[in-house]
Amino acid sequence: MKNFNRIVTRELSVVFRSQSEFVYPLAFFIMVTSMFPLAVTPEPAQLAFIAPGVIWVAALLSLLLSLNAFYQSDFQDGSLEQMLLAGVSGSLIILAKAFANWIVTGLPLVLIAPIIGVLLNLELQANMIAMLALLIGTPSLCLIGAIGINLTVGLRNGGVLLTLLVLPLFIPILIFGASAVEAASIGKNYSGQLAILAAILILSLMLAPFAAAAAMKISID
Amino acid sequence: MWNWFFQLASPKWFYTIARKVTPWLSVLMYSLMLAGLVLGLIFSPADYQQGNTVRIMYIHIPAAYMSMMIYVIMAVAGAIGLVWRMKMAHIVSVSCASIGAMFTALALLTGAIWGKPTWGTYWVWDARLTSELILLFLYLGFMALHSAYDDKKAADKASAVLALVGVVNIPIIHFSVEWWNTLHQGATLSKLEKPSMDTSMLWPLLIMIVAFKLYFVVTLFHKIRGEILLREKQASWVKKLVADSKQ
Amino acid sequence: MGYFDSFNDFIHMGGHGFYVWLCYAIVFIGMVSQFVLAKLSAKKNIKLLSQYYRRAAARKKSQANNDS
Amino acid sequence: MELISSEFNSDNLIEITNLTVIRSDFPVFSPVNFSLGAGQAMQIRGTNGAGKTTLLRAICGLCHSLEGEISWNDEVITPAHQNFYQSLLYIGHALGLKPKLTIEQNLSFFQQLRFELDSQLIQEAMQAFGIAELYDEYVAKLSAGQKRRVSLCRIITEPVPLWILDEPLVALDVDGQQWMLDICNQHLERGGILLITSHQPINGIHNLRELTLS
Repeated sequence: MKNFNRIVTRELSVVFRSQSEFVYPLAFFIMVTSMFPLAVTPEPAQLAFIAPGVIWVAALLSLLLSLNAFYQSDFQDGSLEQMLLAGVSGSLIILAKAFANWIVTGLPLVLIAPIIGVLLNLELQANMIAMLALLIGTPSLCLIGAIGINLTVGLRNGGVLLTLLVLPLFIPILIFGASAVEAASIGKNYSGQLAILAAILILSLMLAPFAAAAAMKISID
Repeated sequence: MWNWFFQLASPKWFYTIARKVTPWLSVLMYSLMLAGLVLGLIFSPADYQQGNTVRIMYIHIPAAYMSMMIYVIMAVAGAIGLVWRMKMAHIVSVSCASIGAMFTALALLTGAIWGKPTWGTYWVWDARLTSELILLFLYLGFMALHSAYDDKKAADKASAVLALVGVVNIPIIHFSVEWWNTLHQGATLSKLEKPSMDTSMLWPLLIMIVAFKLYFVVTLFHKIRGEILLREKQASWVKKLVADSKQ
Repeated sequence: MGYFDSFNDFIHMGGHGFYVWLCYAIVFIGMVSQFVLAKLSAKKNIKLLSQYYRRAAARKKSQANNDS
Repeated sequence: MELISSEFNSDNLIEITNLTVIRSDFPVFSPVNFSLGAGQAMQIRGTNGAGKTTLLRAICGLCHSLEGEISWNDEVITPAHQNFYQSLLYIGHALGLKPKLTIEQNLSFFQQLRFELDSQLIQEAMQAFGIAELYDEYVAKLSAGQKRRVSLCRIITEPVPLWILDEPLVALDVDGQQWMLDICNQHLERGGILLITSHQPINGIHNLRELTLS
């Protein structure tokens, strides 16, 4: 547990030294979502209709974008192997890094989502649910993403491959996340979707660190 | 039991057995395939709703069924390879991928073509078609990851991890897509699934399913043999085999 | 003959002949090509390996010559 | 200058039996056998590509497709061998330093993973390697030689018996090399074990054995 805190603290201090990096995914999120009114229609009712999907797809992509910055340097500069050699278990490293990743990338998305929601004409209720769904859903994205990035981090052009590997695994989260917001916006019950998102989070908390740690050791070899 | 298990793990043993068994399996496969085709195309009746397009079912359903079964086999073999560090298991896992991807693509294509006369359009975001599409992505990811690694051993392990992650995800993906589908379109597209099937249609379907399974086993054995030769090129029995085959 | 009255009927399939035969053709092409590729892979690899062994032997020989 | 204060168990023993690493079907080097007890040092030699780094990484458990056995104090090493990893320090080509953290942050992070934080010791280590005045500097601003010195500070801040150093003298100036060799000698006197690779011959470490890879 102590080592968990230390790794998280270290990750955060590295990121906050250069703010630009952690602003990228957030800027990406805002810009992608603001493309939709321009591309589809500025008509308020239609915007509200596509808003849940737009928010979730943009969140998915910006998290995907953040993974490389988070894992590549540790892999290349030897930090990962040093942590492993210090006796820290691979799954703890993954858990700590994924947590830091979420703090830096996921949490800002959760916080900015209501503003995007307003821009896309979502009602208050749906907006709050969007925030809540992102809060439960984005940590799973970070964990599943950790598996993908650790499988591809040692490869020469792993970037596109990472997308190919990870996006299909993101689909359930996308479906339930967007559907919760949609249900809220038409006044239906949304608790089922949120419960499933929570279940997915628990499952990925239990399994993803091990899979990602196995992947990490393969990549280090 | 364990003895047999570990014998199976020896590439040389597998190679010789596969070589002996495949001709027999092939004969069985050809005859079943022929029987299934004759029954399905000529002797089975047309459906009262769908007419003769129902005959697509005799290849579509086996292909879809194989696409899922092969993914599970691929993941289980990968897991065995990871846990017991068994060369053979990785070879099986890797050889499965392209056959599975092909069946997935075939299931998608036949499903789409079936959709045109049935629903009036080639593609609908039907739950089954969508799941199958995602399964194709998973297969492609597996194959892409395996070929991206230079080192074969690392490639085997990495893709085995991916297959395992995928196999845990498939039920979740399937459930989510099914759920999403009912939410958006209602249960109007249940034409593919009939509550009870007439025996005259059930028989050709069952025969085709078995024939497709045999096809998979035979093709897999051929692929595995090719793969074993490449990977065991330092083994003396492979050197001898290659030298013998030249004469 | 079976369900159909004539061969023409069989090809026509009650107006759905195009879809049915297209499906069967695609599946046939896919499965046969996969099968042939798999079947050839062993033979191809034997050829590949015999070249590989020849090159390896040649390399060894030239190395031995260099050493002496 | 006395830097290594802790005495190590004189029973420590690392044994390598028939170790080799398989890369694309071929062993990287012919099987290696040796054992090192307390106070003993060994230099691994070999041409470029002979597998020096690979051997060291294999001993650390960072390579997976290896054959043969590594044992620490008569126990075969497994990935979860806490005892071994508590006793080991490996410094390779990739130094594991974060450019965006200060020297002190980098050193204390690694120290805290295994030991209690000891700022005093970190200060002393930096003094020993002549980088004390750079205390608050970010690693990104250092030269290659200075970075190497920072990573070598860890041999003092993390007092473990088994040092595995891959080309530790690279990029160091004459003074730095001399300090390094002095510290290695002190380590050996205290019962430490040293495994080292180097292109140039190392003069100055007592009783240094040599192993040439082929």
